[in-house]
Formats: sequence, C-alpha cells, structure tokens
Amino acid sequence: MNLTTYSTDPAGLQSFYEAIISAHDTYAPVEKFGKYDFIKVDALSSCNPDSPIPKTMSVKPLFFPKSARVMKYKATSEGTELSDTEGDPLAGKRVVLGVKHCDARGLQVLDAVYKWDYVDTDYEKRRENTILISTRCNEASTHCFCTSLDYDVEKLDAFDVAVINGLDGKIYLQARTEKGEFFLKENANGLTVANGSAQEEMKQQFEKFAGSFRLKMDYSEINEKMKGRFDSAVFEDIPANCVSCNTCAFVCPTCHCFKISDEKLKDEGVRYKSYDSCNNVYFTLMAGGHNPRPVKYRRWRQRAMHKFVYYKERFDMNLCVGCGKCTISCPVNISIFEVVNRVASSMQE
Amino acid sequence: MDYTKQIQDIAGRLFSENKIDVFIGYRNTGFDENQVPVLINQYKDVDQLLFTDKSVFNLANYLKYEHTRNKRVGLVVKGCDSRALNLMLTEKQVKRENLYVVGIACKGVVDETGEMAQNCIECVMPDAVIFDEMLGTPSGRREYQENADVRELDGKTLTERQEYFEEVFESCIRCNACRHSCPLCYCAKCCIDQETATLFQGANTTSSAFHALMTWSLHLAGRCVDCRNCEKACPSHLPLHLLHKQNEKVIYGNFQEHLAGMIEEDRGAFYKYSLSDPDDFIM
Amino acid sequence: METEVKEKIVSIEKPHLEAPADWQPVIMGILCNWCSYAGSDLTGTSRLQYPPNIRIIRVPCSSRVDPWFIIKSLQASADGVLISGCHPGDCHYISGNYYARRRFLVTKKLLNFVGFHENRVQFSWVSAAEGPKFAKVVSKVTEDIKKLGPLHLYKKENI
Amino acid sequence: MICKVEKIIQETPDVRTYRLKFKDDSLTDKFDWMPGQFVEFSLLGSGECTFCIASSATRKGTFDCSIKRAGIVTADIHRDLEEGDEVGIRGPYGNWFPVEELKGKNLLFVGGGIGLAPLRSLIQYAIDNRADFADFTILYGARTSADICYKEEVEEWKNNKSLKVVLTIDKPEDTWKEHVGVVPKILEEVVKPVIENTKVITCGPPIMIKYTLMSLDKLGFNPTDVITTLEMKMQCGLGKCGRCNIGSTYVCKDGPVFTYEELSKLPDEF
Repeated sequence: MNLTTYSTDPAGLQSFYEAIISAHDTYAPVEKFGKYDFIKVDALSSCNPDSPIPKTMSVKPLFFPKSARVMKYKATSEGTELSDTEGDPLAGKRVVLGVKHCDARGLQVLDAVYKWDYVDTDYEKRRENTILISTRCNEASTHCFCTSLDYDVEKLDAFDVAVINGLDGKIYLQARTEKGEFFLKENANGLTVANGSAQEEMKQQFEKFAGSFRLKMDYSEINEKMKGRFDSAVFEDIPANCVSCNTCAFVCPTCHCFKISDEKLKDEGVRYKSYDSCNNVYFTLMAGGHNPRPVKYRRWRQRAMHKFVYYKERFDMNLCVGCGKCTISCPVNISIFEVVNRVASSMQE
Repeated sequence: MDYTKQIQDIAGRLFSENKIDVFIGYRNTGFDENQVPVLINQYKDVDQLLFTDKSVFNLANYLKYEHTRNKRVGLVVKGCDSRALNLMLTEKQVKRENLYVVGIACKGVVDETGEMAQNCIECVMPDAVIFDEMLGTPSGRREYQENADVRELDGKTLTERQEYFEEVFESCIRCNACRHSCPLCYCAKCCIDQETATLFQGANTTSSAFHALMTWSLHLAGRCVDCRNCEKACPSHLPLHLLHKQNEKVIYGNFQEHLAGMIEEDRGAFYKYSLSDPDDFIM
Repeated sequence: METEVKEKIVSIEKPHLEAPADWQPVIMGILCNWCSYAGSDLTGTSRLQYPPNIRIIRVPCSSRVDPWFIIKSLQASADGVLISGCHPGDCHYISGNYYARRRFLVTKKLLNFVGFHENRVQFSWVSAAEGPKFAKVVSKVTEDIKKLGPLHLYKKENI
Repeated sequence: MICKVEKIIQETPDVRTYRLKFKDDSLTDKFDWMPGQFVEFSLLGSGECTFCIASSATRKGTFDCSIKRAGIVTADIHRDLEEGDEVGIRGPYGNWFPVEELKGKNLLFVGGGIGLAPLRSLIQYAIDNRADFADFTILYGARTSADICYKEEVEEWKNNKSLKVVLTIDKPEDTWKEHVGVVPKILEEVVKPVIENTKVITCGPPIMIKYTLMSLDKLGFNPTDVITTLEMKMQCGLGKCGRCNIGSTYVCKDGPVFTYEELSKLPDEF
C-alpha cells in the first residue's frame, strides 16, 4: 500500500483542522483546570492541538475510560434479566487531534493486552472507529524519554495521520495506515502532495528533536539487567518517599489494570469497569486477609518489573512509552526513569 | 529562604549523637528544579538535604507510613506542616518523644509557575507552632484572610457554582491521591477507598467523585491546615482547596475564629461546641 | 413574596429535566429517637395531617448524623433532606445536638457552595411534645422541595 | 449466564456449598469444564468473586461452588442468597489438572480446609473414572472436626474400599478418632507415600501449601509430580485486569493449576 504525504503551511494546517472539526466528531486537547484533557470540540478556538506535552493528559480515557459500563441487570418477577449496555459514547466514528507520539504508542501497547486471548469488543470498536492525528513534537520536555523506547520517525505506525514539521515552516501530513490514507484523501482540500525531499526533511527535523532529549537510556540493556533484579535491595530503598497515591497509574497511557464493581439502585444495577492501580494496598488483598504485596516496596517492585520485564516477556514490548506523565503528576516527583536506571545499575555494584 | 546548611548540620548532629533513626527532609530530584522528600537513615547521606522555597511537600505525611512507625524521627516543618503535626499529636497518631522537630520560620514557598503560592500569601501562621529548634526569625501570626477563589465563587450565582463544580467532579478520576497525600488522612482504612467500604460506590463515576470528595472534605473540616498537599497530588489539577477553604471560612466566621492545629491539645472544631453557636438556620 | 421566591428559584437552580406531572418529591427524614421521633409519633396519634413524601429514619441522636448521610441521600433517590433533633439543651445525651449543630452549619454551607439550593437540606428542632410543629415542618419542607423540582445533580442513575 | 441456586449445603460454620443449575437448560449441555477450572460468580448488586468449581463434569446437570465467608461479597452471598435465587456465572476459566498425564498413576491428594473444594472436583472425576488410575490416597486436614467440608462425601470416600482416606485435625478433640496434627507432619509420619509413579495434588491455605511442599521435597518427590492450585485476587478472569499477575504469568489464564516446578520459577509473591 502506497502511503501519501501531503505538504502544507501553518495556515493550511489550521484550515485542515477546522475542516475536520466541522465535518467529524472531533476530540482535541481542551484546557481544563490548567491541564489539557481530550474532549469533544466544536471549534478550533476552544482547543489546542499543539498543547504542551507536560500539561496534556493521555488519550487513554477515550478508549479505556475512567469508568465504563459493562452490563446491566434487572430483577423482574420472572427472574433476573441481563443485558448489554447500549449507547457507548465513545464507540462512534471520530477523529482525535493533537495526539502525542507517546500516547499513540501507549495505545499500541494496550492493543496487545486487549487483543490477546479474549478480545475486548468495546475497546476494539473504539479503536477501529477512531482516526488518530498526531501533534508536532518539536522539543522534548524535561521528563520525556520516548526516543529511548522505540520511537522513531520511521516508526510512526501508531498514528493514522502523522503531522510533522518540515524545513522552512513547511508541514507534512503523512498517512501512516490505510485508514489514514483514505481519510486524508477525503479531506485533502487545500493540501498538495509533497515532493521527494519530504522524507529527508522529516528525518532531519526528527534528529534535531531527538537531540533535545535530556533522558536517554538503552532499554534493551535495562530489560536484561532488570530481569535478575527481583530481589534487589534498591527496591526496598527507592520508594521510601512514595505516598502510594496511585496517581502514576491513573495518568499512565499504558496502565490497564481495572476493577469491576456493581452499582445497584433498587431492582436494577449496572456493572462498571474502572481504573485501578497496583500501588493501591487493596489491589491484591484477598478476602481471607492474605495480601501478597502488603508493603510499599513490593508494590513498587511489581510496578517497575511489570513495566520493564514481565510485559516484555509476555508481549514483547515495554509497558512504558517514556512520556514522563507519572513523574510530572507525582506529588513527590519520583521518576520512573531514575528508578529503573538505579535498579539496573545496582547490578554492577 | 535557604536553610540548607543549618538543616544538614542539625541532621548530622542528631545522627552522630544517635538521637534519631530517620530524618525526613528534602533533596533535589537531580533532573529538574523540583525537590523530592527524602528519608535519610544514616549519617553519610546528610549532605543530600536542603531547604529552599521549593521545599513544598508537607513532610508530616510520612509519619503515617511503616518507614517511620515506632522509630525516632527528625523532620523539617514549615508553619502549615507544623499545624498538621500538632493535630497528629493531639489525635495520638505519633508520639512527641519520638520526634525531633526542626521548625522553620517560613517565608512562603513557590508554586509551579515560580510565584509565591496562594496558600502562602494567605498563610495565617508561617512559623512552626511546634518545634525543638527554630530556624530563621519568626514573623508572627498574621491576620486571617478569606480565600480569594472562594470569595469569587461566592459572588457568583448558584447556577454558575453548580456548573463549575459539576465540571470539577466530572474531572475527578477517583485515584484517591488527595487522601493519600494528606497528613491528616491517616486512617488505615479510609471510608472513601472503594475497596473497603461497600457503602461507597466502587466505580469511578462523577456521582462517586461528588460523594467521595464531599465526604472527604467534611471529614477534614475544622482540621485542614491548608498545606495543599492534596492539590499538588491531584493529577487532574482540581481546585480542591475550594472545598476546604469554604469550610474553613464558615468555621472561622461562626465558631470563635477557630483555626486547625494552632494550639497544642486543640482538636478540630467539631470536637467542641459553644452555646452561642448560630442557630438561625434551624427551624 | 411568593412570586419573588419562585422567580429566584427558577433562575437559580439549573433545570435539568421537566418534572413529570405526577412527580412527588422524596424527602429523607432523619429524626432523633428521643425528641423528634416521639414528636412525629405524637403527630400521628393526634391525627394531624402531613405530606406522605417523607421517609423517616430513626437515629439515637442528631449528632449521630454524619454529613455523609446527607450526601448519600442526595446522591441516591432523595430530592431533599430533613434532619430533626431535640431543642438545644434538651439532648438526651446532654450535648449531642450542640456538636451536631456545628456540623450541620458547615455541611449546609458547603452543599450550597457546590450548587445545591439551601432548601434542599433543612434542619429543625422538634421536641416530643411538638406534634403540630412536626407536621408544619414537614409541610414546609415538602412545599419547598416541590417548588425546587426533582434533584438531578450527581444522581447515581444518571451517570 | 444466569443460574438458579438449587440447594444450599451448610458444610461448616462458615462454608456453604451452593448447588447451581442453569436457568436456560440448553446451556447445561454447553457448559463443560475440567477439574480445577473456576467460574466468576456474581451476586448481582454486590459484586463478583472467583470460585473454583467443586464438582466434576462427570456428574452433569448441576455444579457446586463452595464458598467460605471471608470478604464483603462472600458475606453478602451467605446472608442474602437463598435456595431458588438467581446468580450470574461466567466461565469456566483457567486451566485444569492435567488429567491425561495423571492416568495410570498413583494419586495422592493433600487438602486443607476449604482447599478440598478444587480437589473434590478431581476426586469425583477420578472416582467416576476409577479404572484409569492406580492407587488413590486422600489426606485431608482441617482446624477442627467442625471445619471438615463435605462431611457426608468424606464418609462415603472412607467406605469406598478402593480409596485410602486419612483425616487429621490440628488439635485433639474428645470425640475425634482419626489423626491429630498438622498436614505435613501426618504426611511424613502416617501416609508415607510411595514416590514411584505418584502424582501429588495439593491445595489449602498458603501456609499449609508452603510446608507441604517443603515436606514433599524432603520425601524426595520430583517437583514436576507435585501439582497445586494457586489463588490470587482476580476480577476479570480474562487476562485483562492485571490483578493476578505473578511475574509475567496471569494466574487466570496460565493457572490456577501449576506444578511445583513451574511455581518455583515464579517470583515469590503468593
């Protein structure tokens, strides 16, 4: 399949965005309480597709909301009736603007867990009906380390349409999937097909971008090193200042643990699936009172090992995309980057 | 405001005299200008410690974790932190004899933007109210000011407030970070933890957020010391101080100008009463 | 006065849904065992009429009422809450209602602050001898809530 | 799927067995399971819990779940659920005891407390296919004589000439005629199992499993011949919710049945 690249300028991009917003159900980062959430928008003026990275929440809630209905039940005189919930607000056709690279990669990671064995149909439907359009990342923020985790200008497959800066104020829109190709063709008014140097220019820009990263690591080395570090004393030492607030898991674009709960109202009820966090004391507490991870460092160990070892073993990817959201949100500024590096390097001591 | 040197000296002295097992202070993250709370167990780590106007997090929070339980602890407290500590002592959560408190005459800490934080501008008591050793010159108690945000919202109509708070509760993702980062939420099983109480909703819906945040703020009414740990922890950046400051305003205005944790052995406003409390809202 | 109040109410609370024609409010009544509950008993035995919209729960003392009860009722099916206890000084447990009074004031103000009309949650002191007063209080609360219409804020079933 | 509670059997003061039957008869035939698998049992309105199926598919029509009152949902189940009531069932999930591998072997069951439930499924299966298996020993321990589950069935097993049943309780009681002592001790002193050609299947409280595995080790059993079922908090049963992770293993998909060998490779977190 031949994927087309279009070129435009900033003004053209704005009108491209405007056209999309007027024609489709569009979600874009909207400022709310000093941070950006992905919310349905009606006009370009109310949102900011180029929202600053540290202040933007992940796009995960559009596919895996903080709380979703799974099923309904109703007690009648004949017995109990079960029914599927209808009217999932996220299942319709839609376009998401301003998705960060790390977020989109996070969705790919989520795909792995949601599509193995039993396929989560709700999630799959939401994914299928969505067109992801990227934002332009020009500069790494303080906590970004996505280039260390598989992000490359050649591997932007997580998007349907990638928006990339070229030289001299040019902007390239590149279809990355069939869905994106089709979508771009439909909405290509005012865009010109790019010439041959586009790929080259994008690469140059990307190299400049990659050079701006403060945090770099060799993750395959980290994977290897962490494998044997389950009993590392560093795990007991590092999270002493963690307050078990669960924030990291809730903002993480790849964390997918959930809990199931029933809400009842008289004879009816709904079963919900909501976010949960492995940093929660009750996460593994069993009914008999037995808890395999009763203390903070064990939960932290589970978190770090799951992200960089277990998931890799199981699905051959890291459960971390290097977005740095957990570090930014952490009330005490614990950096996962720092933690895994310390664990990995403790081996040499 | 820089007490780095003094704090390092004090911590070093305490360790060498074997007076403490753990010292809780701040250190640099090493990668940006923010600071991380740090629990120090030995003399050789003392030089990590520092204290500047970026030392924001309320360290009294760490007294509720297993790392400090039944240990002799030294810690640094600002004005608001010391009020929280005072309440924790009154409510018998920590033992005074296990603590060595380094009080700070605080000049205000900064928020994300680098300006002085709102709670510091409105701070009633910048100096530590409880300490074994005081750093800096105390500036004394200040006049109580009503919170600017609360006043602004109060001036709005009910519908506007309603819409505003609907958005607040909708944005809540029920991570309970507010409760975990609050030094006064020391209950091992909190009533707003979804797993422990069947009384609360398990799902992270707007309805449950309303339920939980309201209950939580009312449990802290008359006890909240306005350290804003909750707000710093909130991943959705919700203005949680509004709820607390509103309660504080009502309590200060109606119940003999009560402020939480100012004096020793003073429990929250709800643990005492006066015959002259307002009665006109009751039929 | 009447019209003024009505106008104010309409402009203040955000109308979510039209109330059905046969809508009747559900009012949660939390009564103290020693005074108000006995008072409501007296209302019954003296055959005084009061609206049937109230659902009564008996508690040992008005200070047993955690603010959480009020929040929970509003979040479940109640459109309004009435809490009633002994007159100040008459508490069976000597000072329970003084403590309760402080909590009620803060709760009421906070609920009003986040967007509930102040008539949604009401308090009263009703002694065991005040049967007529209880009937009057319930009628007033029911009237108030009827004017305000059904409560849709943060309801469990809506979300 | 909706099931009707056909019968409730009070096994011990805090364990009840619920005999379930599908409301929709056509499901009864479709619902097939192997010993060791589990179902998600929901008391609608209260929540969902994971329970193993305590009976064998060879006895069709109904299936049993034995439930000990321990947490919030189980307390609700004990309080609210009556005969004729309806519950939601999802399943069966998880892997099962390697029945094919067990054929022709001596079987030694070591159970403790409510841990007999998953074993019962296999025991029933084995009794119904008695010819496939060689010697057959059941060692079952409980805290007190009142805590013994499936009393009638245990009695039946005792009368069955082709089985050897050893019962034990932790502390002596006046009317108790069987052995006294904790399971690992009885295992070493009374049962004295043959190691040749024997498979051990064990389940019980974590502490019992720990010491039983140690004494089996001491007796010289090969780790591959020791099979146990794990329990972990689960919510979805589908390998999604991430609760039952032990290392890269999902207990709900790759378990709950593990051999001791597989178990020893996992991080020490159960």
